[in-house]
Amino acid sequence: MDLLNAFIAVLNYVIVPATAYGAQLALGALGVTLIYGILRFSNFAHGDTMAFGTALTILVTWAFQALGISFGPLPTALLALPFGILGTALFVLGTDRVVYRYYRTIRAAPIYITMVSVGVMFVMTGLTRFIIGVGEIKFDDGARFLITAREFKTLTGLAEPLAIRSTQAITLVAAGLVVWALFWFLAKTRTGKSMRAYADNEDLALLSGIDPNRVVMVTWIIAAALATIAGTLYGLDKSFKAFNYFQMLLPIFAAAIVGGLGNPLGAIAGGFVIAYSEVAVTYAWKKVAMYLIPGWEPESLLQLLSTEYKFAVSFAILIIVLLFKPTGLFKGKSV
Amino acid sequence: MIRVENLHKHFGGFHAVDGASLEIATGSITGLIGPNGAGKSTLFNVIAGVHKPTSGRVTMDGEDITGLAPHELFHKGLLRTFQIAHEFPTMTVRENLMMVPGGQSGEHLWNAWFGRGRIAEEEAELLKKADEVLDFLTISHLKTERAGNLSGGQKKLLELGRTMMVEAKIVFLDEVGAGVNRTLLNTIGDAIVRLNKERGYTFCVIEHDMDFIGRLCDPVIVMAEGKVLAKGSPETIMQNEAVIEAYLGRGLKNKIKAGASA
Amino acid sequence: MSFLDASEMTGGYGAADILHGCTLKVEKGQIAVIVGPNGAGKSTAMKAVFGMLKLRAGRVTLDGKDITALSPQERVKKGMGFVPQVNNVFPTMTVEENLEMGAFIREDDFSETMEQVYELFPILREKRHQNAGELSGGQRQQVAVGRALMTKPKLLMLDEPTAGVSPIVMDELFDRIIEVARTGISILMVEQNARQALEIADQGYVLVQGANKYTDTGAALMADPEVRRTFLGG
Amino acid sequence: DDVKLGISLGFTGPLESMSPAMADGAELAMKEVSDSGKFMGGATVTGVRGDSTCIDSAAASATVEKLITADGVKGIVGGMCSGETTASLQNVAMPKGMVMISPSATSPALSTLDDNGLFFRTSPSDARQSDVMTDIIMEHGIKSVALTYTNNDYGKGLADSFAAAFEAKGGKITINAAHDDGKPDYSAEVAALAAAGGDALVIAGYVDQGGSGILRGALDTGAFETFVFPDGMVGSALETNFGAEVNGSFGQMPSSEGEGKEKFLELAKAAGFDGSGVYSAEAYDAAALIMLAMAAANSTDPSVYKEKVMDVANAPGEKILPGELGKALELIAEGKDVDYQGASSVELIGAGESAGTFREIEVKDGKIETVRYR
Amino acid sequence: MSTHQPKAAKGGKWRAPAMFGALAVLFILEGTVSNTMFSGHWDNALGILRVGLISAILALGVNIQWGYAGLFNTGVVGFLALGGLAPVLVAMPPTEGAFAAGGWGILFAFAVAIVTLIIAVTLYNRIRGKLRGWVVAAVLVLGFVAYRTLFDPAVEAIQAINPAATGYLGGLGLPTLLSWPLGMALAAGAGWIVGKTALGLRSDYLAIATLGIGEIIVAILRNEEWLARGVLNVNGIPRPWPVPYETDLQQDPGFVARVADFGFDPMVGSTLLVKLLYIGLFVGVLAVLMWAAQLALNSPWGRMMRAIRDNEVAASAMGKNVTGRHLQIFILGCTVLGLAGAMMISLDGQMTPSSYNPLRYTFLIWVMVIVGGSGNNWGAVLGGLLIWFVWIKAGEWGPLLMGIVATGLSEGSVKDHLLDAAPQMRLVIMGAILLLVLRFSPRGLLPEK
Ligand SMILES: Nc1ncnc2c1ncn2[C@@H]1O[C@H](COP(=O)(O)OP(=O)(O)OP(=O)(O)O)[C@@H](O)[C@H]1O
Ligand SMILES: Nc1ncnc2c1ncn2[C@@H]1O[C@H](COP(=O)(O)OP(=O)(O)OP(=O)(O)O)[C@@H](O)[C@H]1O
Ligand SMILES: [Mg+2]
Ligand SMILES: [Mg+2]
Repeated sequence: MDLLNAFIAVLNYVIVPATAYGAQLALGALGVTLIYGILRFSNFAHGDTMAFGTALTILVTWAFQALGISFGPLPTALLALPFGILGTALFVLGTDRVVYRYYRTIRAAPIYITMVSVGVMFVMTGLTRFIIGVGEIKFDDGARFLITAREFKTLTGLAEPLAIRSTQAITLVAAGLVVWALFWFLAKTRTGKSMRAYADNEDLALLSGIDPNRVVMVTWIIAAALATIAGTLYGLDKSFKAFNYFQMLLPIFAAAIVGGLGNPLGAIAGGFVIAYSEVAVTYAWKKVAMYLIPGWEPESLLQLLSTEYKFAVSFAILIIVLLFKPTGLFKGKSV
Repeated sequence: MIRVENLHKHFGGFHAVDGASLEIATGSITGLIGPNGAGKSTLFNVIAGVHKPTSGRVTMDGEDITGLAPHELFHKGLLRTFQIAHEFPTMTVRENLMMVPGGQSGEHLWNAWFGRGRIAEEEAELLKKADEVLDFLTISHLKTERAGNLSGGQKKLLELGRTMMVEAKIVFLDEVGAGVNRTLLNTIGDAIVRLNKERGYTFCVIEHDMDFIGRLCDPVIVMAEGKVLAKGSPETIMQNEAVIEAYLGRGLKNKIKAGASA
Repeated sequence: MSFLDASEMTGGYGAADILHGCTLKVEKGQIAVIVGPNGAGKSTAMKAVFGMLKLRAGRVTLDGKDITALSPQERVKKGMGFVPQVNNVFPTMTVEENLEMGAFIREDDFSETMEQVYELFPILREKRHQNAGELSGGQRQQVAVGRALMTKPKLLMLDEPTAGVSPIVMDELFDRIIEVARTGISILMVEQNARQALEIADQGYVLVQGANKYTDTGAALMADPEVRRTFLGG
Repeated sequence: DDVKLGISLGFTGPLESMSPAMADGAELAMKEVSDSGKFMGGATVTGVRGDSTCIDSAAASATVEKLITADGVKGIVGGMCSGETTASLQNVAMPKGMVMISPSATSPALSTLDDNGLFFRTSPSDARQSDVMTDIIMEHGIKSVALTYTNNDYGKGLADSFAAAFEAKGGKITINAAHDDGKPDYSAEVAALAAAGGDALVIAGYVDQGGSGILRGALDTGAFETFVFPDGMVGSALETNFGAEVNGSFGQMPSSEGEGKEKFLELAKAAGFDGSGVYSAEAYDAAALIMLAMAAANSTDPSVYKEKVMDVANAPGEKILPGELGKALELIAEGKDVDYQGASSVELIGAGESAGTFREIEVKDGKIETVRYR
Repeated sequence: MSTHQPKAAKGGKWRAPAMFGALAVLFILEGTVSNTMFSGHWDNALGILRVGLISAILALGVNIQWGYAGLFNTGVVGFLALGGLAPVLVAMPPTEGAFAAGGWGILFAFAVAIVTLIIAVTLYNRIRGKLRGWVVAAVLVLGFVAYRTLFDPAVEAIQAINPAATGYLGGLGLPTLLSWPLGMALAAGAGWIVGKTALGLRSDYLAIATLGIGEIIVAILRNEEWLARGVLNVNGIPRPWPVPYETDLQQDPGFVARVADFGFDPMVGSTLLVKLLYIGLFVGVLAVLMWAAQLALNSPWGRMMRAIRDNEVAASAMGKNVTGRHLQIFILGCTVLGLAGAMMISLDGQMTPSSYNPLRYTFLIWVMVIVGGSGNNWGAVLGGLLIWFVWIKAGEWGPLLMGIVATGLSEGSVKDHLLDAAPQMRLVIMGAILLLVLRFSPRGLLPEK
């Protein structure tokens, strides 16, 4: 019984949240990794692209809710998602047309394009806040829980609660599907291969009759879709606040890189590495210990490090990983 | 000079160099030939410290140099060129040469700030030397061109030029010939011979041009599938059935003639 | 009217011209070879023919149609294939994928072309699933040529295809090129292994400082002692 | 003629979501005064907003510098975060003899600063609130709480002084952990808090910042049922985002006996912004104080009216609530004393920090309800 | 892979002077012309310049690492913060009894930690086989426990001392100027450690590693109160010689008289004087750094560095010790960053760890370097001054623009929404300018030749 309690405690406070958060990071990291892999630069605007896409989705969601359209137990936002993706894709393509394309034609080195993306980031930051403001927005509806803490307790009669939000489940599933799709797309389809070819050797791609503009377009569209999905799911699970999406940029990059830049599987793995190291390392084992060793009431919290250091810890772990695998878990590119 | 004992280099499951043992005699110009993928460049890279060997050892004048870093080997007088040219693209051709010599006092920050007089003299020296080399390589008109803008062959020449900037004990040339105009290649060949005779450089040359090998090298070592297949004078090698099978092929009667004629 | 006719090409990368009125012609199903000292502008000329650098003067026609204004991809669609001198493979893609990319514009089934390429370069079949970046210099060269053959071009342009390949492979390569030419494909190649190349060449060009110095049949050039001495290494 | 007041808040950066409501609060007071037409012989007052970014001292200083020199403001409502506030105060305002009244900077360090009487703040000191909170919790029969605070000097200061007060009264703090605002995820914090346990969770944070993240996590995982909300957490965002989920939780916020806050909320609603936004009321009061002091000194010169700030803020005198600024001006004109209460029951003590009474609140079926004042 | 650089910008050797001239004009406008765009007060112009100079030094530091050696250091904020710690440790008065209370304990704890690490490393190198991992782990855990048991009580003791005002070790009470070398030393030390561990990594992997280091350093500063009060901030750090306090000057009749002769009132006079003194100080430092940097870059040392940056494999084959040089240059850069950090804190007169956030102190600096022209020291300086100017002014131009837009609209929610969002225009304008600059000189304003 106590064993079970201990297990549930860890499950409820470490495994479930960390997994969900990991999936959220992973989805974000996928976009970063894709851009890096194909267009060969670190896109700092990705965080704000996520925010932008989410903002659009929220607007549409509101419209639907106003019209009384709903998606049964699932959040209405999922219905709005396609529209959000569409809008974002258009916007991003526009950005590419007016901003990035030029630097491709002059073959600017990656660092310059990266800095350009910082510029784009600033602009998008402003725009997003324009559209939807700086405040915190909750836009989730439908069933919030697969199982709530109370239900679980009454159901099992355990002392420890276990809650699983539907959004957590959705995020996890989505992440799985997306990474599989992306991997399959890049490895198997003609277009996907042509994208990798373009990434590998632009001139030769030209000589093989691959149309660079098409490659770039497809890349941006996928990236936009990834960003919007990631952003929306995150917003559903937590809440939407434009500022947080910039904050997310760091862990997302961390995830993409520790996983191995340019590698979808890496992005997923990286996401979980970061998330788990954040949540697990700073966890206080007191309760668990008390369950496992009955009658023992430890004075301290049995906490390795205080939560103020969770971010630092996740980075420390990231660095250690890189020391042993210098190009990430999955042998990523380096431009 | 150089002695390689039962050297192995594996990439994953693949055995690029698979127990090669060979010797490069001091003062010789040793040729190293073999089919594509035989492991020649890999062998070079292991000797030159770019790759760590999976097993086996390399000695230089009896001293064990296995797994030393490239820059350490350089200071022991071991130089090499790359099969796929490794120029410094954003630097001028001249700078590409001037940066080579080791122990320049200007390489120490302190002197850069407070020993400028000494640096100036050294630089003048280097400049003269670099220009000589460029003249020799017939690309002095490119002194101030960005090395990245050189033609394929010109890059090769630059590679060779760098080895001529210092007093080397032994120089490993990985296909200097590839993509170099044959007439020029002959001059390069003469240069190699001269360096060998006058400065006592030892050379180890990878090359697929049998005329070149035939003219320059004795002995010639043949590698195949990571192992040493045969060793001997060019003539014997070119008659060697195994070598013909694996490497030379049949359509080469005239090649031999050409090789002998030179 | 030759199949490929690039006449009076003048142009370069920056301010200074590299090519000064260079002219290259290839007849249908014939082999033309360009030789010349390093930095003469051979590769540049090839790039120019393929539309990879802007010409200030001169025009390029293929099969009678003027293609001077076309972009490289468009020329590929018109049936031109090109193997550059340097970085001519997709390093982080497997050998097989490299070949597939060669056939990118082909709608039909290219499996048997791939078979032919594997026939020509058996080593590639072994290394089918290895990244091209991890191949030896010569193996890469073979991948590069294979890739170009996959397009089934009408005109095949090769910039020093035999640089760094072993004699045996080189001979096979030349044999194969002759075969290819026999099937009616025109070949334009730059070679430093000039003697072997000129042996099989119908037409030979000696390029010096971006201009045609000698133009004649391969045999004739081989016979010319001046040419032999200054460009073919005696 | 027209008197300008500077509003230096973090419109961009981590607390950007709080700034607009604050600025609106301050401008509301100015509008009220201007409309009254009784200020300095019918002078109007307008606010000039400046972005202090909250985290970038240099940028904040530049902003204040520009407000003073270029816009020629006569007083400044701000800054927002303590670091940036002290910087701009010491490096710009003090040298230029400009009065600053901060609605939100609560660092104790500010009270020890020798500011030649130029700096005031309308947000109450932590010490006072800690005692009140302790009492309230004890009265709910809760003896052990987990405590988390937003990792800045407001949160830290409050948390520390509360911990002291609570343990002094025999309570037990199971854990005292910080949370950073604007982080993408709070699972780790919630996990630690849950593991530490306790009968209630005290969240010394902001309701539209990390505070809500923690609350969300704690609720969903079922880590805690009862929560204690200090001033930073009591706002309409609590009702809209959590509502019935936090029924039975309680807390307190500075607010005067009588309906100072309510009045302000009405005015705010009329003006079209959320008056319950964190520190919005304090901003209103800050602006009001400056203008009343000007009126009392009958001068807009900071070096002159700085003397009057205390007088108008404290007894003796007639109590002034939001919406009564016009009346206050009249009284002052008649030479009578005023005791400005305002929206957050301002009471300036010592080195210009505010004491003030507190309003105990409790969440009943999704609404914040006043229990009583203390 | 070949990334062809875009063609070098036109203008030749007159480009740099022209650019700096234009910049000067900007500052002069800010100082003299009073309109919607510019404040027209020297106070503001000099105020911006003052911080701009520090930004320039930061940019220079980054440029040394990136421009010379291609080291992608995104931990700028961390080294900056470390440098900022120095003034606290040097210039603040020591806290009564703090050291006695816990100082020794902490030092002892550190000693234990270091010893543990040494043991762990040696064991790691000695032991072979699968036992190794466990043994090392065990050692580390034990060491950590021992460390905490020593460390925590010591910290408790220190923080107990008058927490509201001090609660930390305090400093040495020495002149602030002395803290600048210390700042350099601290950053350099950290740089050495980072370099030793992380420099094996390439480009973006190094970037994320350094980014992490930066975050870690800042996290430590924010949470270790015994060191510098963490988020409670340290105020009232004395100004560096020779800068006086305006208020004192205003009290000093002699000064008042003197400025009166020049026709200034004491307030304006004092503020201007103080700013000018700071600027003089900073310009001095910058000048020395530029002298050193330029000589280094144009010496054989610089040539070697460019070679390494261009092609590491070839460079090492040509006898250059790549790792060694990378370490050297990384430390050099960090030293400069540390110096800038110390200068900045001496300027602010306070240490507020919460303000060290990567957007402002890492990426903005990178923007400066790239916009200025990486690999070119003058470019870095130009970028530092220009971008800082823009960053500040954008804060004013943004709302302005919005106001113009909004004037068209009628009163109402839309207008309010726009006006509330107006401050965000700061970022939009910042981004727009950044994009424009990079559009018209893609390799930065003063590209490397
Ligand atoms: N990094 C690597 N990873 C995996 N395999 C490799 C790697 N480098 C080389 N190889 C393999 O090792 C073998 C030997 O390569 P190497 O470059 O030594 O051949 P070589 O003798 O130089 O041939 P060539 O004459 O064409 O240059 C080749 O089959 C190649 O595929
Ligand atoms: N990207 C470039 N930018 C500027 N100049 C270039 C560039 N590439 C080549 N050049 C110059 O153009 C001239 C001709 O180059 P090209 O590559 O055509 O010579 P090549 O005949 O192919 O020589 P090789 O036989 O060595 O390949 C050379 O002098 C070279 O320096
Ligand atoms: Mg090789
Ligand atoms: Mg060429």
